[in-house]
Amino acid sequence: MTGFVDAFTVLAVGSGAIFFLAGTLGLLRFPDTLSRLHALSKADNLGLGLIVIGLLPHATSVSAGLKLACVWLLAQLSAATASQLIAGVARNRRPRA
Amino acid sequence: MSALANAPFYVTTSGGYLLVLAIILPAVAVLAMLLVPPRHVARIAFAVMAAGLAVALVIVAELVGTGMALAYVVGGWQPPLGLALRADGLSAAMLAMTAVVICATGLFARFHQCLEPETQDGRAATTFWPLLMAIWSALNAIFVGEDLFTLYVALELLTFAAVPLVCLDGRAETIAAALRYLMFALLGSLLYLLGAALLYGVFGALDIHSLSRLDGGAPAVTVALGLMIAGLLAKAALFPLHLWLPPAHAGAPAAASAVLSALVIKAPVFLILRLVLDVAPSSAGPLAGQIFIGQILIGQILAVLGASSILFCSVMAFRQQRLKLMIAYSTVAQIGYLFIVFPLAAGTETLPAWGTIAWTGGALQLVSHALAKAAMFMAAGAVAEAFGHDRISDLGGFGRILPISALAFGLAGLSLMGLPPSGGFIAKCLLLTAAVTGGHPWLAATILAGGLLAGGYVFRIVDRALATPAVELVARRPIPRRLEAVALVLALAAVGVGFVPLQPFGFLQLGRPAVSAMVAP
Amino acid sequence: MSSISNPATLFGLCGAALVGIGLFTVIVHPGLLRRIVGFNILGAGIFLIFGAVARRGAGAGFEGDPVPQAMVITGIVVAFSATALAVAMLQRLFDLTGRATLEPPAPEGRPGSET
Amino acid sequence: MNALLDVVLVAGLLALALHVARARDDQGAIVGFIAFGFLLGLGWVRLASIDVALTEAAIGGGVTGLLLLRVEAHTRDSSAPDRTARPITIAAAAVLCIAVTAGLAFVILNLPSPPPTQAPAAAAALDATGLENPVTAVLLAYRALDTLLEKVVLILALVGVWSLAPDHLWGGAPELRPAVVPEPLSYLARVLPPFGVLIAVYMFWVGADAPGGTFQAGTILAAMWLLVMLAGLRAAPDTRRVTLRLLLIVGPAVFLAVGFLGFAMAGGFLAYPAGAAKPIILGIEAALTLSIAVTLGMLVSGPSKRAPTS
Amino acid sequence: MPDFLTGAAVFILVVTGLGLFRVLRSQVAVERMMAVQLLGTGGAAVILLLGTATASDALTDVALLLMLLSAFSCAAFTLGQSSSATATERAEEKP
Repeated sequence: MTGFVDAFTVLAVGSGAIFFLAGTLGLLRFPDTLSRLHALSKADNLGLGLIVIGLLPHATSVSAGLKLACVWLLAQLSAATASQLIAGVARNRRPRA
Repeated sequence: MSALANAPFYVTTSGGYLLVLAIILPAVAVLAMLLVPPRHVARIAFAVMAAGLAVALVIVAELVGTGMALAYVVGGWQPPLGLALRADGLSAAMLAMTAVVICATGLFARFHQCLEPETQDGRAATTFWPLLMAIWSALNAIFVGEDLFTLYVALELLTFAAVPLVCLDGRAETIAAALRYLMFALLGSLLYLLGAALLYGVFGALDIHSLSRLDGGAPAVTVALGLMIAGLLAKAALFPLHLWLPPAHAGAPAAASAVLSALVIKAPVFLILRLVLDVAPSSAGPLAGQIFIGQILIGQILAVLGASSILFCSVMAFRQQRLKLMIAYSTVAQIGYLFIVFPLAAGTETLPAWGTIAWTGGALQLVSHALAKAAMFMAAGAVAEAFGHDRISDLGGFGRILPISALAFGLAGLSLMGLPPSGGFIAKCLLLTAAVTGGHPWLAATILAGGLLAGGYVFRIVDRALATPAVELVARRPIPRRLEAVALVLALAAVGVGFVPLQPFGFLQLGRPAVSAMVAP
Repeated sequence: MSSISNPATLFGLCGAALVGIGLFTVIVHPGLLRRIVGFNILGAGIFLIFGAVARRGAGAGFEGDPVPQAMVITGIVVAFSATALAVAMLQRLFDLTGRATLEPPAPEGRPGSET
Repeated sequence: MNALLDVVLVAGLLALALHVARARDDQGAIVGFIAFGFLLGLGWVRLASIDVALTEAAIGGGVTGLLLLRVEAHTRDSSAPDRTARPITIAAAAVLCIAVTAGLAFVILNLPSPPPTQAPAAAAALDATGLENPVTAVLLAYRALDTLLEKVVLILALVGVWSLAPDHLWGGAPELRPAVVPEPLSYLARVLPPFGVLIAVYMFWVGADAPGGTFQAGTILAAMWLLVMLAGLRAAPDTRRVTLRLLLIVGPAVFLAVGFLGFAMAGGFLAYPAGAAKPIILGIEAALTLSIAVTLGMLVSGPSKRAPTS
Repeated sequence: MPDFLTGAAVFILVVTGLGLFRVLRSQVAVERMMAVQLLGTGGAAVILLLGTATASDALTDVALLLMLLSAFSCAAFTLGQSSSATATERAEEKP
């Protein structure tokens, strides 16, 4: 049983880490602000989500698991609004720059 | 460690709660002032000033009565885990002096505010009071605090109260001066905190008693003390870190200048004194007989800086065109005297620092300068209020219109010059004697030269006051006598300090190990 | 001589370096805002040194000495108050004069400086 | 593996600090500083000071960032050109700073071993307080006087900030709302605060026994209040309003009142009666949390920008 | 297991750090604010991993706080942007 859970965690956390790498690569390679923003917020959030899922079986209590889920929920919320805010500013700025 | 595990050093004494009141009463006033309408703020201030003055006097009486230091262990938690407050003779003298100057400043500020009834409930007038009370609370905490971190918080409280006072009038120049002051003060407190961090790392305690008994780790202690003293010097405006002081003290409203120059600047000096005497490993430590080389070095450096302050800033004061700037430069010069005390009061095996005449001289200089400088700034405030400016060249004959202020200025000047009868005379006389007998001729020469220069800049003003100008000087508005009287009372008090006997003063040694006990191996 | 690989020592040294960087910014940088940020870096370095001391003092079932940890929390509060006051003063200075430095305005028309 | 993590963290911290010191424009420096605050939070986790990590993340990464970004936006077009220091000054400053760092490093490498610590004393006294978080015990029992003075410092800083208002606006309200509020911001200001309040209450509640406590909770509440004011959902209150003033001082006032009650009930100032220490401390903390939230919020908002309504 | 989790944390920290420096060196002001978003998410991931690796529950609270405040800082930043943009627009309209 533990072996199965551990394998699951390794898989989920590992692929989460890959998504973080992908987000950074996108940030380094993509040409313009908006696509960089897109790469970053999508990939990093997926990465965080996978890590949370991978860590859930290790939660010591229900409340600890709930808090983990809350972290991810907050990340969703913050990423969505933050990227919209940034995108909004970027659009306003573009004609000037 | 076994010595520490025995009977605790800090035991709450009978009047110990008074120390708590001295810190907390003004803090209560700050909170209350936020709640009441502006017109009642000054009333709270006066109620607390009366109570605080009484507390300070009772502390002094208690100390004289019992002949022992007052102590209070807060919440019953023994240091070094908990916090203690302690007042020895020097602390009690500081508490009393602070209470007197604060109360006088409060009266002066109130009389001054009454001149302009329309702004009496306005921003500057109302904000002044909580800031004054916070300064009082912070100063009392610095004088009786025994834990270096409590002292840090108190230093910051002092900064945050003093800086807004500087720019209370809201002009761009004063805000720039206040910002520069804030930068120096913050740098000073952070360096102090850094030193405290190192001391905690070495000793695992921050109360002064534990630190004074522990020895070892001397290089670390030197680094820590060096940082702390450097930080405090920036706050004390010793040459060459004095650049922020003249614009800040000269730009502040008169009552604020009096408090800043007389009291606020003394807090870091007092802390340096405690660090050098009590924390730096010295002859009083377990290694009796071996005087710590660092203490002598620190003393020499401080004395050189102090002497430079005296000479350079006295000359600068003489060259100023504006009265308040002149007084502010004079503050830096007079602070210099407090730093030449360090090599002079370096104790020996048989005579601890607090038994020397230089120690008494330094303490008297602290007190008499506070009284005299507050009086001078108030007199200058009255002059500026009467004529609408403080350009020295255009003040010819102001003594005819404001005789009381001119008299207060002259009497306060006696103390700065070191002429009898005045507290400054006794102080400088003791320092001079200590310098001559202790084999420091260059310090003796500095003291004499500083006195002459002070005579120069004080007589320049007195001469203006008595001059007969070509164009009759006309007061912009009449100045009530009571406003001038406050300055005169303080100046007279500075003169009165001059009547203490010319010898090591017993009160200042209260709460310190007895002189004779130190002879034992 | 304690080992550098010990996290307490490593972060302590990091704190020492931060103090240096913060101090340099505070002394050298002409802009007031940057100086205020420099003060915060300097403060962070000092707090890290406290943290290293606290970590070393682990014992009695605690992972660190709680006394310096509490001091850091108090210190952070005080540092924040200082930042807020400095920022408000800077903003007021800018509103009144249009500059954000303590340098006097450009030395134009100062008598005698032309020659 | 842990050592590698520490090295990466320290390298990141130093690089960010250098970026802050050398960035060309202030905005870049401030963003670097906010990132620095987040990373420092991680550092505190590695130093096993979770209480400090929470405080640092909340203050360094959050509220200080807003404070600095607002003033940067306000003063961006400052007219005076930045005069750089003379090379000799720079060289002298560099030598001084390197000397300080070297001195500190020397002391840190030579700290005594075994290290002196108050941890055993703090643990031994913990029973008397009924608390389980030793940091909370230090802040509110062993060294409560420091904490009390620190609260006065906060309030005094606010008095100082308020005193910077122009005379005719004194007593009025500060202004945080920008001319145009972007739509996502007002969405965020509606959705985030419930989360924030929940987390703050939780943080306060666990603070007695686990990392967290009054200051962290108060900071989160302040951040949420600021967000609401930024989005213009609620206007900032007049600084002379009595309710605001009451909230400001309720925490320190309760603290002081308990301190004085100690004279009568427990034999000394700020002493807690045996057995009842924990509920009393929780009461003080609740009041302090409110006061801290209001004080921090008003500190960030700055001096009043509108004339008082009367 | 703890070693794997810590290793993953180091990896994410390094990757996030790389992105951070790219963003901070950017000439475009807006891109810099991604730094906060980046470090908020990355930092939360690192802390969660460390918390599970060392079995300390309290670390989840730090991650929660970090996420909450990264959203907050981001809002603050964009606000500074838009307010100054509108301020200059207004200044241009005036004459």
